[in-house]
Amino acid sequence: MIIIEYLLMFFLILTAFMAVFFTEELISIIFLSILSMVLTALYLINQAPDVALAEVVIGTGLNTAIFMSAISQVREGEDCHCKEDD
Amino acid sequence: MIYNIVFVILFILGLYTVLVKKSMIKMVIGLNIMESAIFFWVISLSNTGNLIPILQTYMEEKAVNDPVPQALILTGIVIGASTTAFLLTLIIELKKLGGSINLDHIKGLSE
Amino acid sequence: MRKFIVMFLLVFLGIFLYFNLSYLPAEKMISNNVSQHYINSGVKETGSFNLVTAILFDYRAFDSLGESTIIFAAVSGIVLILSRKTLPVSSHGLTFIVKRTLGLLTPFIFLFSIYLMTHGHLSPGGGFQGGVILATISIIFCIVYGSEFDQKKFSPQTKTKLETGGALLFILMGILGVIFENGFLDNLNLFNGEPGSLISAGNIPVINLGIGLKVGAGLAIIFYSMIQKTFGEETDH
Amino acid sequence: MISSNIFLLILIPLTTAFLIPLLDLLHIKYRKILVGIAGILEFTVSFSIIFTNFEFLKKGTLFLTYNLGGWSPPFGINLVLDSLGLFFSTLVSVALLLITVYSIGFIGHHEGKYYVLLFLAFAAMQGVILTGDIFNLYVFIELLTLTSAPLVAFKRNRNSTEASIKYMFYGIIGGLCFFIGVILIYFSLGTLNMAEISSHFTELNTRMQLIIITFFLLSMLIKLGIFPFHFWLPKAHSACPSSISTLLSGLLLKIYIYIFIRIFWIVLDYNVIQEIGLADFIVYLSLTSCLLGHIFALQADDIKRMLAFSTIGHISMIVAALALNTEAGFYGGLLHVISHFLMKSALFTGTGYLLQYTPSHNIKDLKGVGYKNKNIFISFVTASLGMIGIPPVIGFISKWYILLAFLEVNNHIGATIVILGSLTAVVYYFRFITAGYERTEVGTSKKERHVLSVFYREKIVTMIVYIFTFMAVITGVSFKLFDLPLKAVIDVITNPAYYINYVLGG
Repeated sequence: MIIIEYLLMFFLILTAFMAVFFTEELISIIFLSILSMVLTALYLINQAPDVALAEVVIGTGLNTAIFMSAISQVREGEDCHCKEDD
Repeated sequence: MIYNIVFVILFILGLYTVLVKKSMIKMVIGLNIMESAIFFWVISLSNTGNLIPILQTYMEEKAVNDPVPQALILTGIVIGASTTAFLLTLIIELKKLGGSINLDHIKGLSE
Repeated sequence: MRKFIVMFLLVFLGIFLYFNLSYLPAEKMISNNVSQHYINSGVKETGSFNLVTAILFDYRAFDSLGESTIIFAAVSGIVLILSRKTLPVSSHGLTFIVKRTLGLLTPFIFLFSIYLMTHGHLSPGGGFQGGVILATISIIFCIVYGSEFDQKKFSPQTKTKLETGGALLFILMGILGVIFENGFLDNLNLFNGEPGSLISAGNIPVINLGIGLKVGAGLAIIFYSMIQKTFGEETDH
Repeated sequence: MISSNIFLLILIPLTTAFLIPLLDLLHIKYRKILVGIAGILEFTVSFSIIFTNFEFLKKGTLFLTYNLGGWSPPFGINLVLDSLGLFFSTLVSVALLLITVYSIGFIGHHEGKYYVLLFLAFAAMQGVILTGDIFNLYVFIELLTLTSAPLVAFKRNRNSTEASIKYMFYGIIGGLCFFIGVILIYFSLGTLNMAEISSHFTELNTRMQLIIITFFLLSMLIKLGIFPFHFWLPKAHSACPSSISTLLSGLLLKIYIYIFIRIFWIVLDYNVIQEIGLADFIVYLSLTSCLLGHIFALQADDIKRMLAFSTIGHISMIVAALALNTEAGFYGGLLHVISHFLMKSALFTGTGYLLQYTPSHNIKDLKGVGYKNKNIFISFVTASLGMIGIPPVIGFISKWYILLAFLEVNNHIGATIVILGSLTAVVYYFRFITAGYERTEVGTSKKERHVLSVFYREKIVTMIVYIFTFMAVITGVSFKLFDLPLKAVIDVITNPAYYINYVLGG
C-alpha cells in the first residue's frame, strides 16, 4: 500500500508540473483533471471517502467542464466557435 | 516527512504559476494547484492509520480517523470551486469586452 | 530576469516553509479535544453514523450555511456579470447513439444523486456531492442535446426557484430549531428513528436535501450562464 | 444573557438576500420595499441590543453569547458579542442603513443582483464580527471576497473587470494563507474555538508560533492593502460605482482591521509577536505604506483613484497605531476607524453625486463643479478638511490622538510621518478643491454621463451625503461621546483573559 501511495504522490507532482508547463491550455486542463483523479485516489488511501467523493465530482467533473467552456470562449485569435442561430 | 515535501513542492509550484505565468487561465490553474496541495496535505496529516470516520453500529468503541479535517476540507473544496467558476467568468467577460487575457498586453495588472 | 528573482524567492520560501512545518507537533496539545468528543459520542448525540456529516450538518451546521451562501454569492455574481441579452447556444448536440444512451442513463444518474443526498448520514456522500451530480445532469443535457433542450427542460426561473428554495429550507430548519429546540440550527427531533435506519438523525436528511437542490441548481445556473453566447450590449439603460 | 438574539444580526441580511430573487419573480417593485425594511430592521436590532444592555456596556462587562445548534462552545460554533464586536457591529448596521438608502437612489440597473450581493456582504461582515470560531471566520472572509468582487466588476467595462480579476487573485491568495493558519492551529492544538486557542497558544513551541503568526500576518497584510501588497486596492476602489466604493473603502477595510485586532490580540497573543520581533516590523512596514499611499495620491489625476490612495495611507496609519500596543495607540486607532468611515463615506458618496455632472473622473473635467452643485461641494470640502485634519471635523481629533500615541512611545519617525501625511493631504485635496472652484467659460456644456442615471433620485442621494458630513462634524465636536465605548473596547483588547473566561467558563 505504501508503494502505491508513493507512486501516486509522484504522479501528483508530475501531473502538476505537466499542467503548469504545457503551453497548450487545453492539455493543461486535462492534466489538471488527471491531478484531481490522482488526488481522489490519495484521499481514498488516506481514509477520507467523503472528501474523495467531493473531489471526484467537483475537481474532475465540474471544474473541467467550467474550464473547457471558458477556454472555448477565450481562445486568442478566434471568436466563440459556437454555431450562431438566427 | 514526505507529505510536507509534497505539500511544499505543489504549493510553491502553484504560487510560481500565479506569479510568473502570463496567461490568466494558467494563473487560475496555479490557484487550483495551490488549493489541491493544501487539501492533500491536510487529509494526509489527518490519517493516523485508523479506519474511516463512519461507524457501523450504534455506540461503537472503535479507533477512527479524525473527522474534523475532512469536514473542513469538504467545505474548502466547495469554496475553491465557486471561486474558480467566478474567476473564469471574469476572464470570459474580459475577453468579450475586447481585452486581452494575456498579462503581457495589460499594463495595469502587473504594475 | 523577473522570473529568476521570483524563482529564487520562492525556493527560499519553500525551504523556510519545510523546515518550520517539521516542528508541527505529532500530538494535539489539548488532550481531550473536540474530535475525541465527536468520535466518542457523535452517534449518540446526532444519530448520524457518518461523523463527517454529523459535523457538517449538526455540530458545525453554520459553516455549511455559510458555504452554501458562498455558492449563492458566486451564482449571483456570475449571473450579474454575464447577464447580457442572451440567446441559448444551439449546438445540435452529439449523435443519435449518444443521445439515446444518455436518455437511458439519466434516470439512474438522478437516482444516484438523490441516493447520495438522502443517505448522507449513513454512507459517504451528502448534500454537496449529490447536488453536484444533480448539476451534471443539466451539464450533460447542454453538451449532448444542446442548451436549448436544457432550457426547455429546466428554465432559469425553475432553477432560481429551486436554488433559493433550498437555501430558505435550510434557514427554515434553523428557525424551527429556535422555536422547538435550544437554538438556531439545532437538530430537530423530527425523524428520531433508530440510528442506522434511513429515517433517523433528526433533520440532517432534510438539510441535506435542501443543500443538494440548492447546490445542484446553482451550479447548473453557473454552467448555463458560462456557455451562453452574448449578443451585444444590453439595452435597458 | 446567554440566550440573546444576536444571531438575528446575521440572519436578517442573509434571509433578505435569499428572498430577493424569489420576490423578483413576483414583481420588481417589492424589492425596494424589502431592502428598505431589512435595513431599518437591522438598525433596530442593533440599537435594541445596545439599549437593553446599556448598564453592562457602562461597566465594561458586555458579553453576549449564542450557541448555535445548542452545542456548548468547544463542540459547536458560538457567536460572541463583546464590546469590541459591538463597536464594529454598530458601525456595520449604521452603514447598512445609509448605504442601502443611498443605493436606492443611486443604482439604476441590475438592481436585483446588486442588492443580493450587497446584503450578502453585510451578512458576511456581521458574521465575521460575531463568530467565535476561527474556521467559521475563514468561511465568512471568503464570502466577503466573493461578494465584493462582483460588486467591483459591477460597471462591466474593461477597467472594472480587470480590477475585479486582480482583486480576486489577491483575495484568494490571502484567503489561502488564512486557511493554512487555521489548519496549522487545528493540527497543533486540536481546537477551532477562539477562546480555547487563546488559552493554549502560548504553550506552543516558538517555531510553530512563528509560522502561524507569519501566515495570519501575510493574509491580513494582503487583505488590508499594506505596502508590498497594495496593488489591488486603488484600482478596485476606483473602478466601481460610488456606493460600492463607499462600502469597500469606508467599511470593508474596517472589518479587516477588526479581524486584525481579533486575531492578533485576542486569539493569538500579541506579547508573543513582540518577543519574536514582528511588532516593530509591522509598525515600520505600515508607516512606509502610509507615506507611500499619500505620495501616490499626489500624482493621481483621477479623483476616485486619489481617494483610494488616500485610503491606503489612512488604513496603514491605523494599523501602525494599533501595532504600537499601547492604550493611547488603541484609542487613536479606533477613533480614526470611526472618523475615516464617516469622512471617506461622505467623500465617496459626494463624489458619486458630483461625477454625474462631469464627463469623466479626471481633474480636468472637474473644473467648475463647485459652482454647479454648491451644497454637495461644500460637504465635499468639509470632509476633505477632516481628512487633512482641520479642527471642527473629527479627523483632527483622531489624528491628534494617533500623534500623541506615537510621541508617547518616543517614536519620532511615526509622528513625523503622520504630520507629513497630513501636509501631503493638504496638497492633493486642495488640487481638487481649487479645480472645483475654477471658473470656466466652457463649463456650460451640460454633458451628463449616462452611466447610472436612469432612476437617479437626487434628493435621497444628497440627503445621505449631508448625513455623513453632518455626522463627521457633530462627532468632531462631541468626540468625548466615544470615550466610554472606546475605554470598554480597549479593556477587551488588552485583557484576552476576560474573553476566555466568559466563553469557556460562563
